[in-house]
Amino acid sequence: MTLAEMVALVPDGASLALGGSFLHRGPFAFVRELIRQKKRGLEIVKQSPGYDIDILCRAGCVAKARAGIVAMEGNFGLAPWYRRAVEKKQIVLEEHACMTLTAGLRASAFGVPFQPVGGVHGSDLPALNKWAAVKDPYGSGEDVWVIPAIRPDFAVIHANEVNALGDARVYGTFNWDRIMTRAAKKVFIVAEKLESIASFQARPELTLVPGFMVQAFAVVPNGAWPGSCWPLYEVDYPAVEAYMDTTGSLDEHMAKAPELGIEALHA
Amino acid sequence: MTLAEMVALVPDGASLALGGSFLHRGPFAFVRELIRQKKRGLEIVKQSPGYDIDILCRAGCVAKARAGIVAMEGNFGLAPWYRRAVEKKQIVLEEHACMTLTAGLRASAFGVPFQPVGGVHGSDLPALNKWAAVKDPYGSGEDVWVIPAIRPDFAVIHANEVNALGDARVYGTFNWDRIMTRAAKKVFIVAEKLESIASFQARPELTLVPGFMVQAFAVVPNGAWPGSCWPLYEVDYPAVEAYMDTTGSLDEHMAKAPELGIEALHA
Amino acid sequence: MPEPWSGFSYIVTNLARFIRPGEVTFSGVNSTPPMLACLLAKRVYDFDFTYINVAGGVQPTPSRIPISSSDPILAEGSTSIFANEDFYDLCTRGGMDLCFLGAAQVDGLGRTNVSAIGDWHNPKVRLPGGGGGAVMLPTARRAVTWRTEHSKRTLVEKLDFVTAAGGMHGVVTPIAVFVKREGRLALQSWHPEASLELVRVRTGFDFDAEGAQPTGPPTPGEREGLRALDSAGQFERDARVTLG
Amino acid sequence: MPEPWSGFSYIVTNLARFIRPGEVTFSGVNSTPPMLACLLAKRVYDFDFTYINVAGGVQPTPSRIPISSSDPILAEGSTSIFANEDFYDLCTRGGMDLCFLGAAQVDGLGRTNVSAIGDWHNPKVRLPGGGGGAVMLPTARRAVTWRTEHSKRTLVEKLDFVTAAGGMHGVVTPIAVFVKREGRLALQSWHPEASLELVRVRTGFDFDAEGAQPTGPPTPGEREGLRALDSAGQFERDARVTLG
Repeated sequence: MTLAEMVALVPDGASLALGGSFLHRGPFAFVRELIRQKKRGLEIVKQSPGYDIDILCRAGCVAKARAGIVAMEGNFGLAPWYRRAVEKKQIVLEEHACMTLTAGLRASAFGVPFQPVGGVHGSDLPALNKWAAVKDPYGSGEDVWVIPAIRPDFAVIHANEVNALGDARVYGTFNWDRIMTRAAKKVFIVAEKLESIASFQARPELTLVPGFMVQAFAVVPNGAWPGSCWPLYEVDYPAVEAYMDTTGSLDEHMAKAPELGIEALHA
Repeated sequence: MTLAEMVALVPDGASLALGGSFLHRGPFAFVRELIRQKKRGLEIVKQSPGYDIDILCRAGCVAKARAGIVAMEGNFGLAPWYRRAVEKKQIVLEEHACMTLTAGLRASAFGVPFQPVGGVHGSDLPALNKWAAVKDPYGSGEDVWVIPAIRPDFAVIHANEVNALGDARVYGTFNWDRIMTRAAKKVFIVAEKLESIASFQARPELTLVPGFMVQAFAVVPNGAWPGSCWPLYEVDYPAVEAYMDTTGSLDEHMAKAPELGIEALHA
Repeated sequence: MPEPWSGFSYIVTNLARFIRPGEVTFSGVNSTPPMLACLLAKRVYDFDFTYINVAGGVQPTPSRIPISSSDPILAEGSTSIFANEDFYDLCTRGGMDLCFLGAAQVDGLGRTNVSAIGDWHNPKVRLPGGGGGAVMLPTARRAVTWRTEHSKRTLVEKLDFVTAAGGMHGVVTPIAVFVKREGRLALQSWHPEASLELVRVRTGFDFDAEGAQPTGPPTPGEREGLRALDSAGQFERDARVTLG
Repeated sequence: MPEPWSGFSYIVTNLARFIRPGEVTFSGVNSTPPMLACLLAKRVYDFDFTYINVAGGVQPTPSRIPISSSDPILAEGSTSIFANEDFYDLCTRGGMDLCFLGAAQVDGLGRTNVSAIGDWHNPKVRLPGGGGGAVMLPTARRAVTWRTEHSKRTLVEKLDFVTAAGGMHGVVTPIAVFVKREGRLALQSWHPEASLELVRVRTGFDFDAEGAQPTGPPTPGEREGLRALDSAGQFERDARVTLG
């Protein structure tokens, strides 16, 4: 499947859990294709989005963000277009701690309506989000915050390798990707490389997402640009800096995307 | 550390979560050393124990079992000494479904006092165990069974490979071992083989238990005998059959244990 | 005269017939008949389905058939290890289409007892326990069980203990196949060498038999497939099934 | 006259001094000063501790120091990948000894605001959000934060929003080190080129200064260690810290 065909399966208003963290191993080629296809009203679910949510806000694709911490990171500070979208109330923010968002995903993955989470006591977040506390029914006297299930329509993961069955592997940290793939209704994989089935059979313990859970995959080398994909490439800092330059245009940035070459090959 | 030194760290009355499942990759050399050291009053926590709990009951080491399904498996049927111990009330059984036991372990691993679990409705197990149901505070109307935290004193895992830092790897399924190592207060590793640190650095994604969580490890080749350790060896069915023969003695069986040769090397 | 159909073959074949195209189907511990049923369906039927098992296998291609249905060889050839927490979570969140679960007693509602014969606190026989049952039976889309003995001891009016509720979609014995209809087990078919009367006499609960008929005989593919899986006849011997 | 001690070096060095032998110590996203502090302590101090980080690294030996404190290079040399769910669960179950967490505003109780300046619903500035804070600050055994600006805007009497409570064990600024004493932040020491008066004037909350004194100067090892980690001075420039 091409990236464009995969993105075409996403309706306006869909809820998307995006893998990776900040500038690292995010499904950024997928995100840019959402922009090219002019998706609207998206809900973005991610513990630590940055470039992805910023560029989607810049292009006007987002209705809601459910996130724990949002920044460009590296030495770039805040995510400017995201920040403006929140301040101007162009998008709704559901502010989480990273682990409360994960608790919501765990509830979906575990098939239960809510998930207890440690900590949170004393924070203003529960009042903001109308979270409930449950008294431990086993008599410890402890009140525990419980988070309602969060079930994204799609989890989109940028993986190092995929095979023809859709099995996906990630090298280095998989961030929050595992729980996203278990919580979402459907799973999309964008991978750097198509690997043989035999190589997965040789070391099945490395497979993060089994193919039977994967609805579609696309192979997009350098698809995490301008972020990193360990161990293949690092963050392209000049490209991020150019993206951040408010005198530049989004089109200029989009025109440099590596997936353009790939998609041309398919055409 | 030798196996004997590791087992010497276990006090009478300790709660032990044992890895593997039925006749596969159980920490059986460790279990036999518990018998040699005449431990008493142990609590065994395992979703699917078999040979391990049976031989511990046969030797009189067990006070309590918290388990989901207990059998020798293979073609051997029930675990006879365990069955007798329950029927004669020599041990206390806390009967679980495998996933309710896991929910209790998850509660400990997640640092919360209880964990919701899917299903269980209509079963007599909640009444038996005095489990509580919690109404979904988010208005679905659903009642959910919640399991109190289960925090074993030790998780004991039979691994394929360990390194000098205590990092452990398992090939094939890791069964319930991961959650056990996160739920227990201390972690012991018994491994088939000492591997180099460099080999773990080359593929850190394969590490199931990071060494900083491991209190002690011992290298015991064939330590899962008479069970299997994939891909190194299979179940020794004649040995299990001889163990099951009520005309044979426990000493005869214990005398065949492969760890005896290893410990002799250390002596 | 048709070739006789052993109770063992009847069980495995009819378990396999519950498997549907494209579905996620699971076999667990202590479950040689469903393990063989899944492997049989893979060999014989002209459709694909996702076979996962308790050894972490996903579409495995085991080089031999293990005695233990949880043997790690059942993950051989798999491209991933889908371990215990993963397949249970898949089930509780609604992603398990067909789950094979063991039982000692089954009642007319398709509930099971795998805990104890007699009072739980003073058991005549302490049984293995339900394993996945209490969680999987209510949450799998369909669950199917089997008994190697068809009697009023195994198919009972009243369970000694309810290990798992939620209701089996199907039950296979050496002489009959039941399916759930309006919340109760109903007879779907009986072994062609048995009879409706025999099933009634041997079953502890009342059941509807409307539309029931003799079970379709094994196809040549089913017969040959099972023979290939159990070439030495060990599974048949171990199962100790008799038509009674 | 002693060599001047830059605010940036003061922050990193004093963060490092919170690290204790044998403990599990964590640095996260958006956290270059603690990342440098952990790497500095590893280089310079004569004790071992377990450094884990948000890139899944456990005792890593990165071949270079990344600009991003969540860069996967921070897992280089690691013998395991201890990913996000794992380190959060470790924290909530009580296994995280020292956790470095970011903050925009800190109050006298050591609570933090990383959410918004002004009303949350009508923010003057929408901030990044707390990341791990609300869960880690109350559950880590000790948590420590830093601010590159020491002012009444950052060390406040009243937070605009309580992102995380539970109370920082320590706070490091370019001119001061606070530690928690009886539930409130107390001044432990001030930058030797600053003064107690300056710290008072610039701090929005009241604090106890009993026993406070000038911070001990950087050791030659600390100076050289940090110079080696930031040989091009990029981290110092990026941090834009001034003694003010």
